[in-house]
Amino acid sequence: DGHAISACLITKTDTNPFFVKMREGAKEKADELGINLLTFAGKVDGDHETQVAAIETCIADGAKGILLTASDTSSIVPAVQQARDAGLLVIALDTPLNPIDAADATFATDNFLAGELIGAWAAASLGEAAADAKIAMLDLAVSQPTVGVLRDQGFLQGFGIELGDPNKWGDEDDPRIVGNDVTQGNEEGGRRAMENLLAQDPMINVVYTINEPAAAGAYEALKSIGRENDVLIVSVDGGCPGVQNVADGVIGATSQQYPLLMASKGIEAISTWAKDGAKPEPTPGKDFFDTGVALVTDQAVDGVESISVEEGKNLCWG
Amino acid sequence: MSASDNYEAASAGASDRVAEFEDTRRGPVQKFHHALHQTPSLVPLIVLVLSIAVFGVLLGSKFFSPFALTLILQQVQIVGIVGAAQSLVILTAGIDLSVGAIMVLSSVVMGQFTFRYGLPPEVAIAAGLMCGTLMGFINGFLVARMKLPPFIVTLGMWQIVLATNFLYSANETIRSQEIATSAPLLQLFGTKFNIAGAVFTVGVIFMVLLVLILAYVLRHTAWGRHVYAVGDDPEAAELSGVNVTRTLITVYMLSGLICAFAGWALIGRIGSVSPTSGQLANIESITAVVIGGISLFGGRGSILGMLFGALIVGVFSLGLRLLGADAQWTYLLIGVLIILAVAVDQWIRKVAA
Amino acid sequence: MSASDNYEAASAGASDRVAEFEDTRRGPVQKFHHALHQTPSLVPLIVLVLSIAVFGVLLGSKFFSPFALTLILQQVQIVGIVGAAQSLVILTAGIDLSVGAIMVLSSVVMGQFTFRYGLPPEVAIAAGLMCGTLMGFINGFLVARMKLPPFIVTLGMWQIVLATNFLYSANETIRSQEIATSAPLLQLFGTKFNIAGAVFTVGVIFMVLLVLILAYVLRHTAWGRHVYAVGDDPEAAELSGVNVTRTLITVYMLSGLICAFAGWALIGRIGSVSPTSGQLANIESITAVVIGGISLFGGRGSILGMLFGALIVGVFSLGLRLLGADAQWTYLLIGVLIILAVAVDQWIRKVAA
Amino acid sequence: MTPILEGKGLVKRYGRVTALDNCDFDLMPGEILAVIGDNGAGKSTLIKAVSGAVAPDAGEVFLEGAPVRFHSPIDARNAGIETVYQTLAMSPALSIADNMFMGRELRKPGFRGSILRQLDRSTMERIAREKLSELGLMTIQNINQAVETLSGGQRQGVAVARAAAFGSKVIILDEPTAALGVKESRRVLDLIQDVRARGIPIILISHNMPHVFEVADRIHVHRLGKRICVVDPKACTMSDAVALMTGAMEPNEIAA
Amino acid sequence: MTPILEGKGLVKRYGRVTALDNCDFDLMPGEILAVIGDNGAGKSTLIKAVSGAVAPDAGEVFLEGAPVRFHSPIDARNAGIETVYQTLAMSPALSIADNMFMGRELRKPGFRGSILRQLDRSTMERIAREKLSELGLMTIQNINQAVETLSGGQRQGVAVARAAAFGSKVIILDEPTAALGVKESRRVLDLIQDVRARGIPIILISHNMPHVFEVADRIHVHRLGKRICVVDPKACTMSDAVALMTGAMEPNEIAA
Ligand SMILES: Nc1ncnc2c1ncn2[C@@H]1O[C@H](COP(=O)(O)OP(=O)(O)OP(=O)(O)O)[C@@H](O)[C@H]1O
Ligand SMILES: Nc1ncnc2c1ncn2[C@@H]1O[C@H](COP(=O)(O)OP(=O)(O)OP(=O)(O)O)[C@@H](O)[C@H]1O
Ligand SMILES: [Mg+2]
Ligand SMILES: [Mg+2]
Repeated sequence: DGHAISACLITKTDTNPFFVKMREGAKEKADELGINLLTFAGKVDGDHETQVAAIETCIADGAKGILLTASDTSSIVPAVQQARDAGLLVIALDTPLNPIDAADATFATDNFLAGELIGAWAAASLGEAAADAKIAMLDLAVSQPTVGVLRDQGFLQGFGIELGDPNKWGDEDDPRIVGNDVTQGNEEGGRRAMENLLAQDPMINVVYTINEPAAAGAYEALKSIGRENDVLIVSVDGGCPGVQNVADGVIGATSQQYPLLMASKGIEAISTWAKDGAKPEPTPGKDFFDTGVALVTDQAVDGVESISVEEGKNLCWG
Repeated sequence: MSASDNYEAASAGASDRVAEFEDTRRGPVQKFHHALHQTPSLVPLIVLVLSIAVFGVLLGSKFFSPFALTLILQQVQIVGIVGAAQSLVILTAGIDLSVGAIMVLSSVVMGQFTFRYGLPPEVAIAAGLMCGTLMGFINGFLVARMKLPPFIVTLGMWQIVLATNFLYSANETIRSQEIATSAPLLQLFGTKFNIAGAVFTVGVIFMVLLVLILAYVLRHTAWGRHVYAVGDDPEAAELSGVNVTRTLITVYMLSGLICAFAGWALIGRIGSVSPTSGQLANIESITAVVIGGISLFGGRGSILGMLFGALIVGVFSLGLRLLGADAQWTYLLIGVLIILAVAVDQWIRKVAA
Repeated sequence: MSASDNYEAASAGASDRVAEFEDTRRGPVQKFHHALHQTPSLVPLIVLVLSIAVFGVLLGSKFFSPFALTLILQQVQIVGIVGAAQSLVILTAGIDLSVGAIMVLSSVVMGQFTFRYGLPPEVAIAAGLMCGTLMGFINGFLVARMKLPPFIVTLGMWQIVLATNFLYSANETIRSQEIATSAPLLQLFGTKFNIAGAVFTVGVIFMVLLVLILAYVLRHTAWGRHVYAVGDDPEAAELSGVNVTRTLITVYMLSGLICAFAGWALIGRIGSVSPTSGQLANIESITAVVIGGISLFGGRGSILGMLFGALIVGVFSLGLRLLGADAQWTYLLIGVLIILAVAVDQWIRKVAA
Repeated sequence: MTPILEGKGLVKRYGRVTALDNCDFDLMPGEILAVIGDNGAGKSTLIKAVSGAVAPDAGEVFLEGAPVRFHSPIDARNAGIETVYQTLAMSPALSIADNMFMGRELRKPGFRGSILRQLDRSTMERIAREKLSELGLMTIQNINQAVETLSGGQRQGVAVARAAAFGSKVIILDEPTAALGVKESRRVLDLIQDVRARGIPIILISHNMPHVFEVADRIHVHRLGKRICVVDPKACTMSDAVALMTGAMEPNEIAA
Repeated sequence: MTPILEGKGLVKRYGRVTALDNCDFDLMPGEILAVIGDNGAGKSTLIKAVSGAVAPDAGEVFLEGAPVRFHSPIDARNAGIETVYQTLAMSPALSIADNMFMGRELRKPGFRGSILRQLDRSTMERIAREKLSELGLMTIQNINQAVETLSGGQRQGVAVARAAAFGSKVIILDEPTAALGVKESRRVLDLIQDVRARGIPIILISHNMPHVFEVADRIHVHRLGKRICVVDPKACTMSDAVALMTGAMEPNEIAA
C-alpha cells in the first residue's frame, strides 16, 4: 500500500549481532505499527560513505524518519541536517551524534558508563591486588571509533587509572597497563591480540575487551597456556552468548545494553512523529534518552550495582 | 629445378596495391560491430544504459527522476575520481592499493593545516595536493627505480599512510560547521547547483571533466601512448625507446595528485574532515576499473569505461536500496550483478568479434 | 662468389659436442648463487632467517623462546593454509578474493549442520568441505568456461558468499564450550602437543604438510606443470596440448577445498564458530604470496616461498609488539617492513643474477 | 585417392581484415605439401583453421574424408595432427623438457609413477637432449634452461623437435627454419624427409624457395587469403612460383 | 681508421650459461658488417651488449673511439644507434603507427601540438603506410591494426621500417628477413644498400648466406660466444664461412 509510513534503520554494519538484534527489534515493532521499514548498513565498521548514501536514499524514498547508529558521529551531521531539512525525523541510536543535538533525539546506552561499570567491578574484585594489576586492553581498531574509545576510557576511569586525552585510547602511562592491541571485535582478533600481549608479559591478570566475541578469543589464548582460571576478563555488550560465557566463567562481568529497546522506541517515535509531529523527550537530567546499561555478573561486589546472570539471560539479545 | 640464382627477381612485377576485400556484410549490425571494436568503452556504456532501464521499469519515477539520477552521480563521485587515478596505474600493469589512504591523508592535511596551524585554506589545500603527489612519488620511485612489485609497494604504503593519518590527526574529526564558517573553500567541491530538479555538485563536474581530460591525454598525447606501451610490455617499451622509469614515476605522481583532489572532493561531499573515511576506496575503485573493461594485466582499456563501471555499481546500489533489499541482500545481489555485468560485457564482445 | 648451391654441405663436419665453458668462478659464493637460481624460495627464506635473527638480537630470549617462536606458527597457520589456496590460483595468473569468505562459510556450515540440524560432526565436516569445493567450482567455472576475469568473479563471490554466510548463520556464534562438550571433532585442529617447551597444534602441522605436499605436486606431477603453463601463457598452453579449462577448474576447486580446511582449522584456533572471522584473510594471503616471491602475473614462483612470506609477516608483527611498539605504530612499521622485505628479496636476486 | 586432410571454402575474418577468403586446401597421404605466399597472405591462418587453433567463420574440414570439427588444438592433437605454430606456443618460464613433453608427460615407472604420479624428469631431459642433438642444436649448455632464455633459433629448434617426436598422422610446420642456422636448417630438412619416409604427410610453410623446391611434392600457392593454384615443383621454376605468389603472374599463364 | 663502434673483451654470463666469452667486435664507418654464427652462438647477446639492452659483465664499448656506457637502449638511441631486435620489441596492443613512432611521436602543428600536445595521427599513419609500402608489405589491410594481430612477417616488416626510418649513425639488424617473404626480403636488402649509400654503417645478423655474401663488406664469424675470425666475402666461399661458423674448419686453415 502506497500510503504506509516508511522508516529507515541505518546501522554501522549488520555483521555484528548487536546490530542484527537491533534490526530485528525494529522490524518487529514496525510490523506491529504497520510501518514499512528499510534497513541499511555499512560494509565494515567505520564505513561512513555508505551511511551517507543510505541517508540520501531514504530522502529519495520519501521516508518519514531515520534511525541511525553513526559510524562517524560528527562527519554524518551535514547528511543528517539534509534529511531533517527534508522533513525527516532523525533519531540517533546507541551512539550520540557530535554535537548531540544534531539529531532530533538520541536513544542510547552510555558507553562510557558501560566501561566504567566493568572497570569498577574489576578493581573491586581484585581488591588490594588492583594496585599492581597487569592489564591488557583489547580495543576495536586502530582508527579508534567512538564506541571503542568510550568503553576503553570508561573502563580505565572505573578501574581508577588516570586518563590521558579522553578522546583517544593508548596514551595512558600507568605502568599497570601492559599494552593495547586491536581485535576488530571478533574471536580471531581477540585471540591474536591476547597472544601478542601475553608474549610481552605472561603475567597479565586483567583483560578488558571491547566486546564479547573478542573476550571469547582472548579466553582461548589464555586457555592454551593454562591461565584461563586466574585472569579476570571483562567485556561489554550483553548478548546471549556473552551472558552464557559469564555463566560459564569465561567472562567475569559484562555490561549489558538493550538494542531491542532502542530500536522499538525509535520506531514508536517515528510513528508518533508521522501522526502528530511530536518529537520524543530525553531522559530527565540527560541530553539523550538513556535505554540503560546493567552490569551482569554472579560475583557481585560492593559499591557496584549489578544484576545476576539469570536476570541477564532474560534480558539478553541474541 | 631451374636457375635458382635469380628467382627473387621474379617478384619485380608484383602488384603494389594494398590488399582490399569486398565486405559483403554492410548492414547496421555490422556498423554496430565495427563501432564496438573501435570504442571499447561502448560495452560498459551499453550495460549501464541497460541497468538504468531495468531499474527505471522496476521503480518508476522514484528512480527515474532527475533527483535520483543525479544522486547516483554524487554518490559515485569519489569512486570516480579515485578510479581515474587507479585506471592510470592499472594501465601500466600496476595496482594502487594506497589510493584511499592517500586521499584521506591529503584531506586531513588540508583540514589540519587550516585549523591546527591556522594557515589560509589556499595554502592548506596546496599542501594537501603536494602531500598526495609526494606519496604518489614514493610509490612510483619504489616501483620504477627499485623495481618492487606495485602490489606490495602500495600495500605497504596503504598501511603506512593510513597509520600516519591516524597518528597525525589523532583520530580527530574536524566538524562541518567549523569548516563552513572559517574555511568554506575546503568544501568547494560540495557546492550544489540545481538544474530543473537535477542536482549537480562541483565534485561531479570535476569528476566528469577529469575523466574526459585524461581520456584525451591517454589517447592523443605521446605520454598517454607511453603509458599504454609500458603496461603492454615494459621490456619492449624500453627497447623501443620509451623512458619506462620516468613514465611510471609520473603516472604514480599523477595518481597521488588525483587522490589528493579526491580528498578535497571528499571534504565537499561529507562536509567534515574525517580520518576514518575512504576505507573501501581501493577495492571500489579497482572494481570500477575492471567492470569498465580495463585489463588488470595492463595496456588495454579505456578510462571512460572506468567511469561507466563506477556508474554501473552506483546504479545497482541505489536501485537495490530503493527496491527495499536489506543490507546483506543488497551486498549479495551487488555481487551477483557485478559478475553479470562483466558477463554481459564479455558476451557483447564475443558476439561483436 | 663461388658455388652457392651446396654451401650448406660444408656444415657436415661440424662438431657435435655440446658447448661447454670453463667456469672460472667456483668459490662458495658461486655455489650459493647457483643455489639461489635453482631454488627461488631460498630468497624469502633468507629474509625470514635474517628477520628472526634481528628480532632475536633485539629482544633476546623473550623472542627466541620456543613459546614465542611456536606462537608465530600458530598465529600464521590460518594465513598459511589460505595462502596455499591463494598460491595455486595466483600461479594460474588469477587471484582469489573469496578465500576468506569461503573459509568462514565452510566453518559456519560445519557448525550449523552439527548444532542446528543435529548431524554427527563427521557429516557436518564433510558438508563443510563440500561446500568449500562447490564455491571453488563456481569460481572456476566462471573463470574457465565463461572467461570472466578472476578478480571480478572472486570479488563478486566474496560478497555473495559473505552475505550468504551472514544470512544463513543469522550472525550467531556457536560457543567454544558447547563445541567442546558435544562435537570436539570440530576443534581437532586446535589439539596441542608439547615438544620441549614448543607448542604445536594439529593446525600447524597440517599447514606445513599441506604446503610440502602441494610443493611436491606442483613440481613433480603433470598437473602441477600444467598449472604453471596455464599461468605462464594460457594460449601457448592450449596450443601445446594442455586442457586449460580443466586445469583452471581443478585449481579453483582445490583452492575452495583448502579454504574449507582452513575453516575447520579456524574453529580449532578460535574455539568457536564465528561468522565474523576471516575478514582480512584475502589481503593477508595475497601479501604472503607476493612476499614469498610468486608473481601476480602467474607462472612464476614457489609455494614454499608463500609459507616463508607468511612467516615473515608473523615474525614482524610479533617482534614489533614485543619491542613495545603500540598498535598504530606496529601497523605503520609492518607497512615499512613489508616493503623492506621485498626490497631485500629483490636485492638478493639482483646480486645473485 | 582421398586427401588425408582437406579444407573447403574456409573463411576467416578479423573485424575489417579478411585473412581467409573462401579458401580450399588438400593434403594427400604420404606427401610433403609446401604452402608458399606473401607475408600476410593467410598461410598461418589457414593452418590454424585446419588444426583447431581458430574456428573458421565458414567452410568445412575433412580428415580422411570424414568431416571433423576441432574445438581446440587438443582435439586435433588427439586425432594425430601435430603442429609447430609460427609463434612457437611455448611456456616461457618452463624448461625445455617441460615444454617438449607438455600434455604428454612421462611418469616414473612403478609405484612412484602410478600412485605418487611423479614425473620421470631424468628420462624426459635425456630424450629432450637427444632430440635437440639430432637437430644439431649443440649450443644449448643447460637443458634445464627456461625457454625464455633460449636464443631465437634454439627456441624454434625445441618446437620443431617436439612436433617431429610426437606427430602420428599429419605434421604441420609453419616456417620451421626461419630462425635456424645453416646447419640446423639442413637437419630439419633431413628430418622432414625422414618423417615422410615413415609415411607421415607434412605441411611445410616456408619462404625459402630452394628448400621448398628441394623437399616438396606439391606446392600450394596462397595469395590474398586463397589458394590460387597448386604447382608441381618438378614442372615449374622457382621464378614462376615467386611470380605467382606475388601476383606478378596469373595462374592461367602457366600450365599447372 | 678508427672503428665507429667497437667492443673489447665483452663477457656476459647468465647463471651457468656463458653467452659472450671475451668477445671482440668492430664496425668501420660506412660498411655493412655481417655477423654470422650458429644458433645460440651469442650474436644477439653481442649486439644487445653494444646497444645498451644488456649490461656486459666485463669489457668495454667504444663509439667513434671514445668509451661509452649505455645504461639503457634509450642512451644508445640518443647516440644515433638504431636496433631491430630479434624479438622485435613492439607493444602488441598498440597500432602499427603507434609502434613505429614510439618515443618520437609527431605532434600536430601550431597550438594543438604545442599547447594541447596533440599527436598528429594522420601524418604518422600516412608515413607508416609509405614505409611499409616501400618494403612491399601490401597485405596490411588496416593501418590501425594492433601489432599483435599482424602476421609474423608483417610484424618484422614494421620493425625494420622503423629502424630504417630513424637510424642516424649506426643501424643494427638482428635477422631482419627471417620471417619475410621473397619479395619483402629483397626489398630489405635493397634498403640496406640504400642506407649504406647514405653513409650509415650497418650490422646485419643473418643465417641466409646468399644474402650475407651479396651485401656484406666484411663478415664477422661468431662461434661459442666469441669472434673466431673476420672474413672478406670476396676472398672466401660460402662453404668456408659455413665450415668456420659450425666448427668444421679452424680459422687458421684459411687465409683471413
Ligand atoms: N587476430 C587477428 N586480428 C586481426 N587480423 C589478423 C589476426 N590474425 C591475423 N590477422 C591478419 O590476417 C592476415 C593473414 O595473416 P597470417 O598470419 O595468416 O599471414 P601469413 O600468410 O602467415 O603471413 P607470414 O608469412 O608473414 O607469416 C594478415 O593480414 C593479418 O594481419
Ligand atoms: N636471459 C638469458 N638467460 C640465460 N641464458 C641466456 C639468456 N639469453 C641468452 N642466453 C643464452 O645465451 C646463448 C646465446 O644466445 P643468443 O641469443 O645471443 O644467440 P644467437 O647467436 O643470437 O642465436 P640465434 O641465431 O638462434 O638467434 C644461448 O645459449 C642462450 O641460451
Ligand atoms: Mg605466418
Ligand atoms: Mg639471435
